[in-house]
Amino acid sequence: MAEVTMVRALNEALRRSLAEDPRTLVLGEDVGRLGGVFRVTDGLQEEFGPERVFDTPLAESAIAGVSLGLALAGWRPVAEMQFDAFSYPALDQVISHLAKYRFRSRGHQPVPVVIRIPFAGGIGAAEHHSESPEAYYAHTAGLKVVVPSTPVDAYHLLRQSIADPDPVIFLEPKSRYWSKEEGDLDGQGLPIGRARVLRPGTDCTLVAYGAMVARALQAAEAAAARDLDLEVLDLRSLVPLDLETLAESVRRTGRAVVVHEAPLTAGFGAEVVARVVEDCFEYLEAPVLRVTGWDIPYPPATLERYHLPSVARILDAVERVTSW
Amino acid sequence: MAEVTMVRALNEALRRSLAEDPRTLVLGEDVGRLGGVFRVTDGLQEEFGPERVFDTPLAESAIAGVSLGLALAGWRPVAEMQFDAFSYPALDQVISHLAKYRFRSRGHQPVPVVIRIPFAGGIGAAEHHSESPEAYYAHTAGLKVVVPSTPVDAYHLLRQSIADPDPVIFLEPKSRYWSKEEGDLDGQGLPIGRARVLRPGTDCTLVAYGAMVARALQAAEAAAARDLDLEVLDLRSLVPLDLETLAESVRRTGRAVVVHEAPLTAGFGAEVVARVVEDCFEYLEAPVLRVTGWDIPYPPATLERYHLPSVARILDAVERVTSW
Amino acid sequence: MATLARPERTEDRGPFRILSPEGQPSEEALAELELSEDQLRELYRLMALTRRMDLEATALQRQGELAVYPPLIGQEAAQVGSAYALESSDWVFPSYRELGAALVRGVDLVEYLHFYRGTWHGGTYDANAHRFGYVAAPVASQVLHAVGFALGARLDRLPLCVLVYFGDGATSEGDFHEGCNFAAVFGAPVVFFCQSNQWAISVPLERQTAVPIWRKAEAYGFPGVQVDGNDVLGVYAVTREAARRAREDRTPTLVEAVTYRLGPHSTADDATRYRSEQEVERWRARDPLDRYRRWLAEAGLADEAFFQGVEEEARAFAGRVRAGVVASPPQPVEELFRWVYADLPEHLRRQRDQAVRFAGEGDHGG
Amino acid sequence: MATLARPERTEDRGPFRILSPEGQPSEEALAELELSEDQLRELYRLMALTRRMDLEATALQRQGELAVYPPLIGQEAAQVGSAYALESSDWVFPSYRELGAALVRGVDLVEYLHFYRGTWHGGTYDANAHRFGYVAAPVASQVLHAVGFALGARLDRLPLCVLVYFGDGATSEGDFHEGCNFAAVFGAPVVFFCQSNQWAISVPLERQTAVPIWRKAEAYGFPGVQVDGNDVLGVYAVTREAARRAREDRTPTLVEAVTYRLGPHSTADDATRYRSEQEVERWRARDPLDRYRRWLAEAGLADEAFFQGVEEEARAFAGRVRAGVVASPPQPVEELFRWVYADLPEHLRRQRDQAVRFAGEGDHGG
Ligand SMILES: Cc1ncc(C[n+]2csc(CCOP(=O)(O)OP(=O)(O)O)c2C)c(N)n1
Ligand SMILES: Cc1ncc(C[n+]2csc(CCOP(=O)(O)OP(=O)(O)O)c2C)c(N)n1
Ligand SMILES: [Mg+2]
Ligand SMILES: [Mg+2]
Repeated sequence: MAEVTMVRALNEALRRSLAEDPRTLVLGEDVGRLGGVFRVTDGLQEEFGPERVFDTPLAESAIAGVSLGLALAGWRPVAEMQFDAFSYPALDQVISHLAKYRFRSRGHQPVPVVIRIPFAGGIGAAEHHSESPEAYYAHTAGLKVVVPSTPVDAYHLLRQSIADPDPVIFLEPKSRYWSKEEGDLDGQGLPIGRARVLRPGTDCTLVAYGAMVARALQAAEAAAARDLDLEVLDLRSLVPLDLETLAESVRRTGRAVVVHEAPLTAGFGAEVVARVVEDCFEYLEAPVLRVTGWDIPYPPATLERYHLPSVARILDAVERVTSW
Repeated sequence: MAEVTMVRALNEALRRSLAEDPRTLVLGEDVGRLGGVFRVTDGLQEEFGPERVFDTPLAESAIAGVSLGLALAGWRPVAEMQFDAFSYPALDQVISHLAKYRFRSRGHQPVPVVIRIPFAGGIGAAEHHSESPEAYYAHTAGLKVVVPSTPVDAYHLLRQSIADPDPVIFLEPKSRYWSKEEGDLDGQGLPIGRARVLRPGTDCTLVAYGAMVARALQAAEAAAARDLDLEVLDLRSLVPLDLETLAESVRRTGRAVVVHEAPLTAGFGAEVVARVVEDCFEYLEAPVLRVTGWDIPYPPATLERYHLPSVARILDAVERVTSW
Repeated sequence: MATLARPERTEDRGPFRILSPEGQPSEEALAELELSEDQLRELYRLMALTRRMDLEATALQRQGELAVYPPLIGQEAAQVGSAYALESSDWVFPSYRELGAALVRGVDLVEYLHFYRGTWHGGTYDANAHRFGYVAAPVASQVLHAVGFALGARLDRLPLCVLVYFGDGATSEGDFHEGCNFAAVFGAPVVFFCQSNQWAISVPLERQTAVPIWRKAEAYGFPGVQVDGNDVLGVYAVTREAARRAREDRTPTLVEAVTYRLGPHSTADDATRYRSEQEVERWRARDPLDRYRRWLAEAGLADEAFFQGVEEEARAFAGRVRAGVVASPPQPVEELFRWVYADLPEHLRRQRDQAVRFAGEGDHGG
Repeated sequence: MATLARPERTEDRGPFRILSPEGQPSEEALAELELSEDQLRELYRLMALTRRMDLEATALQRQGELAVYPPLIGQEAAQVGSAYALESSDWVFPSYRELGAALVRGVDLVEYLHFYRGTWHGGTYDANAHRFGYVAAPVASQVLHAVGFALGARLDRLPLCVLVYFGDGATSEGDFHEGCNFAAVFGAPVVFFCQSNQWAISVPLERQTAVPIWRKAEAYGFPGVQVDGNDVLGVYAVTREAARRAREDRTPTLVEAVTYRLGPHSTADDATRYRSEQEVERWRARDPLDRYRRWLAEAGLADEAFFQGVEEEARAFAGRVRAGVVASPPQPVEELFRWVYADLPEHLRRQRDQAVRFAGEGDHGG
């Protein structure tokens, strides 16, 4: 079992889906010849031809709306939005149509479209290239929203998203693109809708997704040195959310801290807190806290490290809940 | 003091702002001759002329982006999006520019734009005419987000929004447009950022905004018959959120139920729960519950009543927390 | 016919038409039509049924049987002429005003009107059955779906085209532009059919665009044609040629059918606030049914008996649709949860059970 | 000059130019220019400073002093010629590749490059000082701001125009269309200036549009002009006329400056993956500085001493900018909270205090 980066794992997932299902298409800006600005679609146009893997004009609303139309015609489009903020011009098509089409048509016209979005920060990018829009999508009923945190899981989640009968927003944590993992790209992997405990612990549950999972694991390591035994839960799937695994974990630890890069206010962390409070209230030893990006526009590159949740900020929150 | 409907109060707020500040502009689809599909801009073009109050082409991204440009040129545009779902084509301009312009320009180019959006359901409308997008806006740092619940407060909030130096998303609860209130349209009114207790109570705090405030008051009435004394808090301003008033109330009552029309998952109610848990944990006698629209696309007119929070559903939640 | 071969030359002659407003035919163009006498009569019948059904729908709304309805009166020729020019294998993506096109495609109008009754978004019909999509409220948004579908059909080497209806106001939206450009670059078989009815609610055409809509095709490099939208034969001829060009040459066409919305924008609108009765009168004088009926009669293709027969059929038809609409109960609450995802996720199952419980307890307070 | 009077006739003659690729001037057009010899030399000086500074910026990125940088090499004539044609009272809304236009407008390039250094979005300059807006990353989004600003200026009866820069790929976006249509309907004084550099990252012009970009003006009813973007005099003349038309006639113009991006899309891009060295070579042969320099020399307007002087000035200038960039520290963390709203709301104050505390404790783990 060789090590793969997340970029390679995603590339392999696309390749196998294209190979196994002749209805699968890959489209987006620069996904063809260039192989995507992050090389996730590297070599796919060469291998599957310009009808299965093609560049679109520079128009995100069209990428989403045309993908929906392609799905109506029986295709399975996997569309790439080049960067997080550039998925915003497509929000109308995603919210008003992609999320609602199966409902509107009473199942006559399902739209199994996957929209891949390299998201979040930590790579020193320019403005509009480090956004964390997951809450916008998670609040939109009719969409599924998944966020891998490691290469192997990214592979399985993407395969499942492409096979999924519903539209899936697939958020790829840029800062983890070049992270490596040893693992098995065959077999099933955990299904959409299931969270996973990456580190069992007894004192407090750290809930995270995407790039913040690695940060949470670092924090757990550091905490161990202080005799704090933290459990780390990787949500993987924001919608549907694995309420059982979340509740089971927090009932055991009695404490939880949620971590994400997106701004605090009305971020997905609030949903996690609300669910934990509803399902685990009598087990809670302390308030459920959130460690997130601040309520500010994403900072310029030289300042982003003050914005992103750090091990120190996570530990600070953990200390507040464990010493409650 | 005569009674005014919310439509009249909003119309009066626009009229006075146009009269007092020659830099104020009103633009949007059908806001001129027609006076808006809800008549909120009725008579304004006649009174202030087609340069101050004008119809735009049918293009929401342009309405937002052009309003931003007008603000850069020193004007104070008050733009109308005709219905909630039709604010979605403008989301890119709002999220990527309107919310970030002051930040980007380090204060050199503030963009005091007000975007008025008739929102939410309860009027038996067709698809795309009953959306509750407040969470999308509240999660977007740099915006202020306000939601009036009564005519007089709508007047004051709109006046303050137009006077505000920051971009304001002004959400108008359609189903309350024709509600009446006696009150004083002069004087200041409560500022943006302050919530108000509409009914004091001791047993549980009902937190609501927009049309759900009236629903919460109905529920409080019904609860009174069962010897339950509910406090009703009208948030008014989602961003900034009045954390003090919220915490003060819940610390007194020890219980809270949040009510909104928008779907549950990652709705603004989750933020309220998270704030209450963080600020009032040791005072909480029971979990903070949410009574909201379901996680489904907004229903067709004949079924919306099963979707919108009802007095029965609110009381059910109240009973669960009070009998905890 | 010059127009159809070189539509870009439309400008020189004003809108293409086969029947003049007075009902005078261009014999040359007529000859090219290749429509049988039955078909020529059928076009009238379809317009008459549409007219009658449209009035019935407005009446149903006034009586509270529909939540809202956008009348198409005045646009019968534009809708019937264009829809009739398509093959059944072609696809149609409507906006929200195309009851006439739905009728021509064979959609059950009771099931169509369920959108306006608030029974279900998209009505209750299966779009695939007659290749007629669902009502799209967000203006111009459906243009992209049509382009995507056409691109998909092209990838499948299917010999079909996709016709998408939209209004004059829709051409101001970014989605209209992105769709036209996308179709042009990919050679997607699309007919962009604009019913230029002179108004976008209260905004007149000249506040929407500084040029005639057909000329916008120039920006994409495919033909643009302006046709008299109140001449059913002209609309038929232009659309048939555009559809052929789409299927055979993979060349999209932008058709501007110049017509007029004789009614309010919708039953919720009061058009007297923004336009004059004289203007409406001028257009009433160009009624598409009158024009065509006059020609059919003068050409000896139809007699009083035929027109009376159509009248009776239309009345009976409208009655049947009305009865069907009025008799339809709302959907059970469970349906709201059934179609969100292919499978019901746990969190939605919980919500459905609550919703059903409250509905069962007779809670209609929402 | 025919082109400028009737730009829509551009088609007949191919792109308008004053200097042929070989540097041969059109005397008639030259006569119309009304540029002094000093101004003619100034145009070269500005292009040379731009070229040198652009290379310096790329070097700064390679050395880790900038986070990223999008080279403009090859587009100097398009940027300098257009920016130089404006009045200082006019406004410019750039995209992200307009270092040359910023230089012409007098923006401090250290403050400009702070965008690319990641010091602050929008750099650290005041857009109002030189009427030069901030970098806009979302392609075509700035078009709407330019239109809004122009509409605002028109409402104020100000005799200015707004020039907005964007690329060929940007014309596929809905915002480009909505902006052009809006400006046409309102008669907003805008010059839509497209640097058609043949590529949108890896997507070539022909996959972006099926027609030359200047022809898209037809969809809006205002003039479209195609100009040789590597001929600084041609660009100057076309832009000056478009700006006059905007200010005096309130008629927008779409200018397509045909040029070429000789470098990668950005320092993060590898252009060899999608285009051939031969293609790049062909365009290198049309270098805008070489062409103009040859003509200046042959016309006896500048000698070796002049060119050497400019070279030295450019080197010194680039050195000063480099020194300024390298010497700049990051902003203090408080700044992140200072500019979100006019006044710091309570919830943000809490967050700022936390952020400052952690930064103070030397936490740079984020
Ligand atoms: C994106 C969007 N914005 C606004 C509306 C509200 N609205 C509904 S119809 C309409 C006018 C449409 O005019 P036109 O495109 O000419 O079509 P017509 O109604 O005349 O058939 C407007 C503004 C909408 N449905 N969608
Ligand atoms: C809305 C949006 N989508 C995608 C991107 C990513 N992106 C940055 S530049 C670019 C290509 C732009 O090409 P063009 O408009 O021709 O300008 P050029 O870079 O050639 O100057 C793309 C796709 C973006 N910045 N904004
Ligand atoms: Mg219309
Ligand atoms: Mg380009």
